[in-house]
Amino acid sequence: MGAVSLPKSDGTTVKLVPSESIVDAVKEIATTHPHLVGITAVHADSNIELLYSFDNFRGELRHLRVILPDKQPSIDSISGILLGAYIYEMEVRDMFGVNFNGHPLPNTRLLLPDSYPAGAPPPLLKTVTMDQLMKLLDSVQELQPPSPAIPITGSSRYSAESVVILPFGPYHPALKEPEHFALALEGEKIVEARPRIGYVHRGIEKLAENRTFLQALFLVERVCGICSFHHSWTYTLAAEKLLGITPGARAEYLRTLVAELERIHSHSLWIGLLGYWAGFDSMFMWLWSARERIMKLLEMIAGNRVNKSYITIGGVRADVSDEKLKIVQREIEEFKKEFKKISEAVMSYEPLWERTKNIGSFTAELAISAGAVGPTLRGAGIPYDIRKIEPYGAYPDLSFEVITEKGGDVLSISTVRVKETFESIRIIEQIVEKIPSGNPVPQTFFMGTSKEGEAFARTEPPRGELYYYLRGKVGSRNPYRVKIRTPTLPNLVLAAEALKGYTLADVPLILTMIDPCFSCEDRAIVYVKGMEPLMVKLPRSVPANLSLGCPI
Amino acid sequence: MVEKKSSLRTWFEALENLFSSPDTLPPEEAEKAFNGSSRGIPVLVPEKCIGCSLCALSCPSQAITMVPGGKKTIGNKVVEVKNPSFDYSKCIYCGLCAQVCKQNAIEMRTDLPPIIIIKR
Amino acid sequence: MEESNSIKLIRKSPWLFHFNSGGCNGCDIEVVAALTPKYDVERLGAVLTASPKHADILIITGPVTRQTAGSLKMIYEQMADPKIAIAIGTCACSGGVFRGGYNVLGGAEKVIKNVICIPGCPPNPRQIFAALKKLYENKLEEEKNDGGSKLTKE
Amino acid sequence: MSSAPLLTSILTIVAGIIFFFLSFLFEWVERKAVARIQKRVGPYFTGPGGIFQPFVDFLKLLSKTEAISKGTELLFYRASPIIGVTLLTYGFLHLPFLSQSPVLNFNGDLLVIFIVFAFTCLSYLMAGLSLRTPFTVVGTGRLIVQYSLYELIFLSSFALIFFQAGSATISDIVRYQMINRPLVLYQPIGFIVAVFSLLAKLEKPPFDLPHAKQEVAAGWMSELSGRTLAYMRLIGNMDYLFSISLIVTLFLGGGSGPFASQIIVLWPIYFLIKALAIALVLSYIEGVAVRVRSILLPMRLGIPLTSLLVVQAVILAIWRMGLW
Repeated sequence: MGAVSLPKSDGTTVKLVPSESIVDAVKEIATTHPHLVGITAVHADSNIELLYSFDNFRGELRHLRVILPDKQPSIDSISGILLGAYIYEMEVRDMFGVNFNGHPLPNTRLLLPDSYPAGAPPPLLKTVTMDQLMKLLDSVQELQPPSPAIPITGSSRYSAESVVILPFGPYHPALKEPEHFALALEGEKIVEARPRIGYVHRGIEKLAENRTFLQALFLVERVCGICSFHHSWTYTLAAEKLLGITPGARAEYLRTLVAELERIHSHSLWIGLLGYWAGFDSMFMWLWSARERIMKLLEMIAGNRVNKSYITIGGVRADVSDEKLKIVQREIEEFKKEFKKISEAVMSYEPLWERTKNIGSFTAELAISAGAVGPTLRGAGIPYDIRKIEPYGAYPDLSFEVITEKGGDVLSISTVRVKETFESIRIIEQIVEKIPSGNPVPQTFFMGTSKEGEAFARTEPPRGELYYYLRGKVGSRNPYRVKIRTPTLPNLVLAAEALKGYTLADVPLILTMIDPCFSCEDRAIVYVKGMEPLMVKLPRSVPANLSLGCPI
Repeated sequence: MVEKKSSLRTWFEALENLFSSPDTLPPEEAEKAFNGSSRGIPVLVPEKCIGCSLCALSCPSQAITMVPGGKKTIGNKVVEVKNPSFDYSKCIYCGLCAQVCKQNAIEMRTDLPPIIIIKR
Repeated sequence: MEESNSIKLIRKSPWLFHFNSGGCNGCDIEVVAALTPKYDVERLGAVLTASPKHADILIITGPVTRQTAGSLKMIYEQMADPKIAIAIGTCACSGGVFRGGYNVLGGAEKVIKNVICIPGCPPNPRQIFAALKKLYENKLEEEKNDGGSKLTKE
Repeated sequence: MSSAPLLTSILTIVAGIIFFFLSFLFEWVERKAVARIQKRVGPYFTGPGGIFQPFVDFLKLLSKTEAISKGTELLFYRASPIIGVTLLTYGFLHLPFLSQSPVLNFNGDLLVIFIVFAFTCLSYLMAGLSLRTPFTVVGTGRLIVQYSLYELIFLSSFALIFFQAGSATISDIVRYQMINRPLVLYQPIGFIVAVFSLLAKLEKPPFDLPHAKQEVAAGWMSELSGRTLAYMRLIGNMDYLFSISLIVTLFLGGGSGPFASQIIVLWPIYFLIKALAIALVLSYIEGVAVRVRSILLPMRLGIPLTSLLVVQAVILAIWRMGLW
């Protein structure tokens, strides 16, 4: 057994479950711990270890571990119990070749490109090196547009004349990132939505295994540009747990400061984009203009506006002087005034209500089952916030509230984001007052080797719970396994379900209510559960590749 | 805060903006690629470099290669040194090289025009 | 880049089409930020178009992944001549930190010829504005700063 | 009398050229005003204050090569810009923007406007349907729905004018307004309805559904490029100027104003000022508009505006009855 146990300090327990009884074990655990945090797979010692992590919305984590042989691994699917699990299972299937019996989409590729050969070994197995993979993929690479997500053949469920298939993406003006949604429209109404993601899959998890701990920090920071600091912070938290390093108090405060500034910038960005998606460009411009203040502060503190590269293992890379903190205080006060004025104006604007109220409605049950996190889940009334239930950084010392809204639609989620922005402003005001003195910059950058063990860290980025799993091998400069579970992954399951029955005009709003960050998940191609193949007659004179493969 | 629906405030906000000066930076200021708080571009100060290649080892995006930098007198010995050469199309401008350099031989400069490379 | 009449006109009215070839979103939000009030590239006549057929300049952000390479080529081919490709961000220039990943082809020049690269991770909107302004004034060629020898000798 | 056809043709050419260049000026005004609402500057570097930007855009699109996809119905594709540009210019000649009497006129020429409106929309439809990809199909579908809604409203508001002025000849309506007062004072509701339905006609926010980029990319314009796109955008600009001029003519008494009858130069100046004022109002609405949800379009566009028009008609009828 190569399995090492999670550090006791996590307060977590790992239960070893035989692979045959996983469904029963999950059924039992799901009654008390309904939130599936993620399924982590590690390839070690010719075994594939699966770690199922559950939460009960109070931070009392429970883990189930299953050990499978790496030769034709196979296990029962748990997606019948928890809806969101199917996405995690597809990810594991793609990256490790584990077969999930009873999975709703048995033969669908998840995250790998269309050109990935069918018989090729899964990329994250330790037995496959990067060079071998590159050679293999270069030999089959053709510059062909990806194939359409909707198969044109199959059993027909719609009258052929009335349905138009509209490609939504991968390069669509509403989406800043590539993803493909094939929408079957009856008039303007959506009858089917088939998303296909994975355009931004960069293979970060494999890359991280080939970099040192410090270099991997810069790599995981670039998982997502908008919540980049949270990615690097979560990784650092996991690495510090693994390596047994504790940062100083001032460093914790500075990290929290940057994280909260990042939350404000991300939320005001999203609220502005809400206006853009609703066809209200002025709102977008107003909020982005206000947001520039925060970007200026981030640039002043960290030196860069977006990928801040501010954190390092054991502290932060630069101290923030008292004068700068004064500027932070002053600017945040100005921002508060400006943001209050604009957000109150636009959030009470009647035409905007019409676009957002009762659009993309979902219930709390669906959100839990899909595993939704962050403002999406809080918009349905569940106060799930990692900052509160599992405090990290300087959050234990700071007072703030977890915002929830009833309703579960685009409006309630936007309200949560607006209110959270004000909470973040409050947190920053407290940080500036309370920040302890000391040197937050570590003496040297961590360049050493790892210990044996594994660590698990969660934070609350603007989009919701982010979780990193880190495994170290003794004497190695590189992490043995980095697992990233981003908030967009489970939220997307929810958005795809919420899309049905609304009109084309609502698609941008519903898809983006979760604040999707496809570069974050970068691993998924999602097929909505239980969907059957469609056969739709296309309008005359439309070449098939133009109508589906090509966005425009 | 959003309990009351009212369109007046947005209408007023738009009207106010229509008749007030815009937020845009004047062109001569926006044209400067960096401002004082930007991190800047790594530039080598060859006199200080001793060719230890610590920067190249720590670079997260492997943008630094060590190239022969001529002869140099260190202490009282004349040695062949290698100097780092930055590939600016690979650099992620994180400033780690400047920070790990014990000799402070790498400067982060913010007074330079934007780097534009034309790849043919 | 031979100077024809329409190239001259493109510089004065650069319509952009934004293409994320697999990036992390950082460059994307900075490109969008360049459109917003503070930097406002519409001053140069640049607008974001919804269809590549309308666009003159293809803005590429992010490393080219295997899944997007085909689309990138196709979208560039769909644009009407003359056209310019601008790679924004280190990833689009060379692959950046993701260079060497199994699913990353590298920079945009692997798929498209004649790419103007603006490296940075991400380049801030000032840099984007400054580069577009240089393009507008046709000073891009003489003022191009390809780093390397020029910078180290100073 | 032998010089009359010559004079008319010279005037036609002059008016056509004015129309052509003015349409770019109005696009600039619109872009600047919307940018200001959004706290931006808008076009700035090309010409003083960026005033030549729309024209440079046009020239650029003209000079670009045109990529025509396979399967394009070339007849539709080629004919659509010709129909749009010629008919709009022809329609514009019927408006009294240079002096009190339009370049072209005949009895009942308000009907020309109907035809121009119908054919402008037809040219959009032809361009949209020349290549049927999903975006153009959905975009053109939305265009048809919108057209059927605003056309009725717009024309009904004309009917009220006809009802009051007692003539369907544009020069008679202008004369009526010069003798009495501008019609906006008699029919304020009708005026508001006409301005609002104008937004739908011009596909401006909140009624920009046919080419809402967040929903259907560039809508019916998705497949156009190069020259055809340049001309379709020109049609859009001309349509904008034409519709505004129409409102000025029908509701604001054309270029009439203080001293306009003595000093003949003042007429076009007043006309331009009034047109710019309307353009500013339209830009303001654009700036604060949130796009209407497509299924709510009849509820937002058809029903309220039609009922407002009915109210206006009833008021007008009562007033006229009382007067007679």
